Amino acid sequence: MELTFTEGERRFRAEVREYLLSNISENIRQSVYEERPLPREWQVESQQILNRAGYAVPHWPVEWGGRDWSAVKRTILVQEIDQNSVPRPLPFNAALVGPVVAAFGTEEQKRRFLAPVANLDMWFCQGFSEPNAGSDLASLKTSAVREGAHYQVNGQKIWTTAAHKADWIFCLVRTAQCERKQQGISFLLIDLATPGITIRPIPTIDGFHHVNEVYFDDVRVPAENLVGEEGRGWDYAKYLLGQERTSLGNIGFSQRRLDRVRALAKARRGEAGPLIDDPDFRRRLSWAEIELKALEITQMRVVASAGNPAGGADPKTSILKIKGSEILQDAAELLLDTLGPEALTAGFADSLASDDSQGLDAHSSVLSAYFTSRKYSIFGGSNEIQRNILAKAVLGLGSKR
Amino acid sequence: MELTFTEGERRFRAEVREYLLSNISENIRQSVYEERPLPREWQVESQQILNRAGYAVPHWPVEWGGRDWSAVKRTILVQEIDQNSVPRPLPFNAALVGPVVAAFGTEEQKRRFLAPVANLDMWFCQGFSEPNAGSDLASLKTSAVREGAHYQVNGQKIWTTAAHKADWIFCLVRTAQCERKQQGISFLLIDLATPGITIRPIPTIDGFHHVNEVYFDDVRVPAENLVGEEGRGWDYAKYLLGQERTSLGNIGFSQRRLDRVRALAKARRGEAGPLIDDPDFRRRLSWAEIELKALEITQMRVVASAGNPAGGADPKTSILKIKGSEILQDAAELLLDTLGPEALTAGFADSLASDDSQGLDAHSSVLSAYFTSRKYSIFGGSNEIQRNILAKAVLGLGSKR
Amino acid sequence: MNFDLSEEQRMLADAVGKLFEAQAEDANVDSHKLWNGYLELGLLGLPFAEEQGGFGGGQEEIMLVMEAYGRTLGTAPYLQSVLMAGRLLALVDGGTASDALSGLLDGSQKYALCLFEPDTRYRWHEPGTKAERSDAGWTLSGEKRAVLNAETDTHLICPATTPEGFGLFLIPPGASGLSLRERPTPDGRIAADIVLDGVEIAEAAAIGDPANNGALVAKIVDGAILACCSEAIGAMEKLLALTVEYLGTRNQFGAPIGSFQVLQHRAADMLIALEQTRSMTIHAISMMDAPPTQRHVAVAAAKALTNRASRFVGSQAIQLHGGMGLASEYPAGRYFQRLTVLENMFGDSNHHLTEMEKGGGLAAAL
Amino acid sequence: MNFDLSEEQRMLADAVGKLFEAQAEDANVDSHKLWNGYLELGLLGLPFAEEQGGFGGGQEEIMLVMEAYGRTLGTAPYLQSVLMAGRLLALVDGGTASDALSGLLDGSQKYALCLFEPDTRYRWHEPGTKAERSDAGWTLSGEKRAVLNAETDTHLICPATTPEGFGLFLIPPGASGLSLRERPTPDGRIAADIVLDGVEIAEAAAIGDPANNGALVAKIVDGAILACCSEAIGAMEKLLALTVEYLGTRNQFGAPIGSFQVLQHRAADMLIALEQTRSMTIHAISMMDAPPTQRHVAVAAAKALTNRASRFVGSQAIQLHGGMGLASEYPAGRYFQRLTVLENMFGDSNHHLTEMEKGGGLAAAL
Repeated sequence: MELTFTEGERRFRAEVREYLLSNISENIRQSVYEERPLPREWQVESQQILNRAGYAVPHWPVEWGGRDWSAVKRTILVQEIDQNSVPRPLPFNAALVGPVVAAFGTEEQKRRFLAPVANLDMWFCQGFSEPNAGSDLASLKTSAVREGAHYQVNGQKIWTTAAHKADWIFCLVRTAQCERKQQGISFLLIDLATPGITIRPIPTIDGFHHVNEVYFDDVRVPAENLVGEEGRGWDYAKYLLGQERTSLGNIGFSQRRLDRVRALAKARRGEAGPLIDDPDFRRRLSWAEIELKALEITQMRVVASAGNPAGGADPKTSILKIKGSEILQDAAELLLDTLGPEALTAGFADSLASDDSQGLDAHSSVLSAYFTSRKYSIFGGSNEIQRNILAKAVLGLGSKR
Repeated sequence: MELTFTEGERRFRAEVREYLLSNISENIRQSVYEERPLPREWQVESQQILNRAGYAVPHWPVEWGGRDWSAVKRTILVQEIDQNSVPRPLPFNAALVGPVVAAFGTEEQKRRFLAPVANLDMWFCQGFSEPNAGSDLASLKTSAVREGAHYQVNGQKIWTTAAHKADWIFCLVRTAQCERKQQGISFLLIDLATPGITIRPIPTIDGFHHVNEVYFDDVRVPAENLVGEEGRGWDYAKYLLGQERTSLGNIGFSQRRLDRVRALAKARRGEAGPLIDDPDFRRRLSWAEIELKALEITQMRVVASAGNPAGGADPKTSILKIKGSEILQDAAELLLDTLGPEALTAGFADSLASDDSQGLDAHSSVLSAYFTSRKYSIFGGSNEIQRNILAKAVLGLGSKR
Repeated sequence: MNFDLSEEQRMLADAVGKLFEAQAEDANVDSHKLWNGYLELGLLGLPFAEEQGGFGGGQEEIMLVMEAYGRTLGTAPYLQSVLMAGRLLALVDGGTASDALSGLLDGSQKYALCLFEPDTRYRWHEPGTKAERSDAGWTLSGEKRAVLNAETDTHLICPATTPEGFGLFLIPPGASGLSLRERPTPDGRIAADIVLDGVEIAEAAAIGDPANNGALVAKIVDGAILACCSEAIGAMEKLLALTVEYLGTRNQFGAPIGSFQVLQHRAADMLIALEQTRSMTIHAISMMDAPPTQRHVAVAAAKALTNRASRFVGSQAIQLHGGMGLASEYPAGRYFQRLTVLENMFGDSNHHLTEMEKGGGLAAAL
Repeated sequence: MNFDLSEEQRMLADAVGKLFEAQAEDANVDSHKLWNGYLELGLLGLPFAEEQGGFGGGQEEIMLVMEAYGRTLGTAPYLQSVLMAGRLLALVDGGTASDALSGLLDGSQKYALCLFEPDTRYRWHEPGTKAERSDAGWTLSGEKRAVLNAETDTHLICPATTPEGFGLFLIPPGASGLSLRERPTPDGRIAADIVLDGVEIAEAAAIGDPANNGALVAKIVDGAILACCSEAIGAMEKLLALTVEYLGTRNQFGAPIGSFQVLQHRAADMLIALEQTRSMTIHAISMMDAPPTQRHVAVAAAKALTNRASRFVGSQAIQLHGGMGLASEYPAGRYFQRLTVLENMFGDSNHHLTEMEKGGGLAAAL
């Protein structure tokens, strides 16, 4: 057992922090700290700075820009990125499409996509969810019919984050009707500039515009954009689940949010004196601090055993998802509760305004953060699904519902 | 709407309180307040005092000792009994066997049983649960085979409260094997002095002896002890569910327990100063006070519409069961937490000791109350079953599990 | 005790429900048309005594109106203008107040009571805003925060500290030195932050008795808190119904998701929270004529429970709706937003529990 | 970071697990036989330095022992005698202490540290018990409460206030003026309330340095708290396993109750609580050599979380067992009783959160 960080791990953390604080500009970090929407160019600028130091895609194969760092180090890296209010490398690029192309793509695809994806010269979004396939993803219906050198794509994707900022979309599409719904699914890369694609914003209750519906109407996609084998898309999607687990607990993000809670609660008045000294508020904050510190160690316990070549997804990752989302939500409630009556006039965004920062003041985004935080227990496998996994895969309880 | 008690209801409450405080002896009330085990003779003495004033079985038909009081008045009565630390009329007599005999028994049975049951001259216990039929009561197996003028009873009952103090037991027994398990069940009264009955104590984690296993080995029961028709026992048991709902929320009991929490917390030290002023403790107490006051009104809302002849069980009674048990459990936690380190040496009973009060001091029973309070969310239809009822019967959600 | 509606109450509830539903479905409704509907149905006069031109409704009738308002996500300034400013005007004596009340009753004027100030959180009792005597009457200086429904044409009632005590001042729209910054609230209404930079008003604009105003405002606020509780109850009722409907129609893994026991129990817990909130609010309503401390303790307890229920019911409705709950176009999210605003109004749970504890707790107040 | 056991640790855990299970299943075990098993396996010397006659184990090894102790509901006075009294004796200098430690190491004597007093709740820092100099040495007067495992043959270490500060006094069994009232604890062990009515002891019975004793006891107590956390983790682990087994075998309504989703999720939540507790305890163990405030904050946080998890896991295990959970004859209830006692030891959640907040919270301590 080695229950503390090694000297090397501590040094690595200091190096990362030093690099981030010296290279990522203050206005970007302030915006992330205040949870305001990030202009596209700031996301790109930031990821390119990270990429220069090997921080954007360290978990990729070394020949495509990855670093041979331990999972513990990669966990430290993502925690430092989050905690220091640096925009995370775009997950659709770094955590999703990149690893799939690197693992299953052709050499040509790797050469074409991996470097620009790592450097965010090419912005991908994710086309998995469909209107009638939420947690039951495999029942997706968007079809891709092979016609010569092309696929003809028809259907609809939903909840597509940042489709309106993206250049490309990677999709799970149905290329065959099979007995099991998990079969006949393929993994396709589609240039969003292709005719027949319509992107419609879905305004969300946080007042911002993050997600979209994406419609495909006889969209012609070159067959060379198929990743891996036709019909094996479900396997590739599942492959991703067993991949990067270093950020599942959202440790650094929660730490940053609690830092902000503490800063606001010191500056603002409670029932008597500063809010930070209010016994009820302080107590809720203490529980959040405890659960977060515990989850930080749980995160480390998951990744420190991940190097193990037996591999496969550790079912304890469900704990990271569940607790990680609950802590983010608790922190969002604390954040909201710092505002008191002024929450009413902190202002609220109009998701259809074109301006990214939408003229909001520093506190406006507190309300948005509160509302949007509900999503963490819904997307990426709801907390109910995660508890099913724990009950069945870890505890071995019966499989009826 | 008449959201406050009427003048008549207020007067009734005052009369009841005055009678209880003047007639029930201080040592009995102190023992109930401290949640210590009650000697049999005190229970009998107390019920006879209640019965004299019509307080033991007011919901029974008037000709058998009932009073024609509104459900609101009866709710006030039971609340005052509980809050003033008076032993409740034995529920097996007053709320269970009495109403069934009164509704379905022969005239002979009514004459033989009702008066002594009301006056606790005859102590009944309840033989419903069996080892393999918990929440799924209808799968019971204890058999009663008709042989001439007798039934021959064989089988086992479990969790039989106070069987070791009782004179009689009323049982659900299987008199026929039918397609539906709810059919072929009969309601039988059995004298516990009959040969072939063995009572074995089940020590419980509160350290007291309340419950028992009751074994029937070729027990001969006169056929005249069958209540109602053979095979309709399940209907009679269900009839009871729709009956007296005035005490389901355990309002007066929780009030009494919170009174004791407040008294102990005023007298004992917290982190700094009296425990009652400790912000965390006070806050938990406040929530319990709020939930209890709300439940008191919920209880009144349920009974004030119960006079309605349409009748039948109000599914909102499940709310009374759920919240009533949760508040009792919260109050038990608060009670335990008043003791601090001394909880360890408050003493703990030996359930097999013959002495009822078992030499315990006033605080010993705090621990017992804490442990035993877990039962309120288990017995009489667990809180999980109650939530199923709310989801299905009230909200109309699908019937799969 | 009797919790059934009287015949008159049933008729009121029906009429109000129909009006509010029609207004909610009317794509062309504007604030004038909204308010006119309220006027025509007699809602503007509902809580006032007949001798003041009203219809003598009590807190029970207000409960019915506000539940319907919550169910339909009403946006008219009923709480601010009628239940707060209006009832305050009806309680204070004097010509200015009764003239103002007439303007409210005939639908020509709207009012708002400005309670909160920067950095005093929910404690409105000692206004930092100061009123000093001037040649013309009074000069007011200070800031007010988060005044719901305060727009440029709204008449304001501003508490301010005077040498005599707790002053109340009527400020007409557009007074010089007055500036309003209107902001969208998260539930799609308007609230304003207000700066009073040496606002000059006439002598007669001071209403009420500085020795007594604080107690009157306290009573008005307690009534307004209960109105918010009723609104939240209406909103939760509708949101629970939407959720149950969604659970019954949304299919996943080959079955309606409402057949999953965990989701069934979640809905059951939402129902329990709703019914407990309803009961506690009924209790507080029954205490509105009790002595101030007991009244306030009961009201604070009701708001604390309503807040907790609102957060639970709101967030769990979103959870059970999945992604749909997050889309502004689907109603669930709008109810969650409304419940969040209601939670915030007049104080969070911590504030109200603190108030309740200062008053000796619920047990002592009975 | 690395959370895998070393080869030596794995061997220790195996040996301890086998011993404790054998002892738990042995119907004829008495306290002498129990303690002898500990002695023979080397557990009495485990946490002491080799030069003191020990085996140099650290808090990690203690974690392994106490988890096994919790899994098997151990009853031997290991925490009191070895981890508290023994480690305190090892920390203070002087012949008396080292003689006492020898008696402990060879199994001939048992010890108990008497921390709590009437009406000071969990705050042991300023003993109300007084020690005054006498001709023969010292006279002690005061009361101690709830001393686990203190029996008539136990040697007591009593904190007492002296003119010089925080005194520590070794009191032999049967000292005149000493009375013990043994009481059964809810988990079937013994604890005593103690009266010191002018107990006369020799000069040499005063151990340690009054200026430093408080800090040493604080460190000992923090270590003991973590031992309790580890014991609770072991107990929760076993109780969860019993519950999952019960859910898989108990049938109701024609199916194992473990197929009901609500019960599945409850078990999942118990698992989450257990794993989070394990993580927090690991963190606190890693802070045992940090400066006292940081160490204490981490330990307090671990105990608060362990307490909350213990109450949740314990009560839900009973719920999922139904009636069986309430029967003393079935093991689930006994684990619930043990967890309840562990929750109480050294302070409830409120106490430990208060300690954590006084120390500036977890964020500050990092």
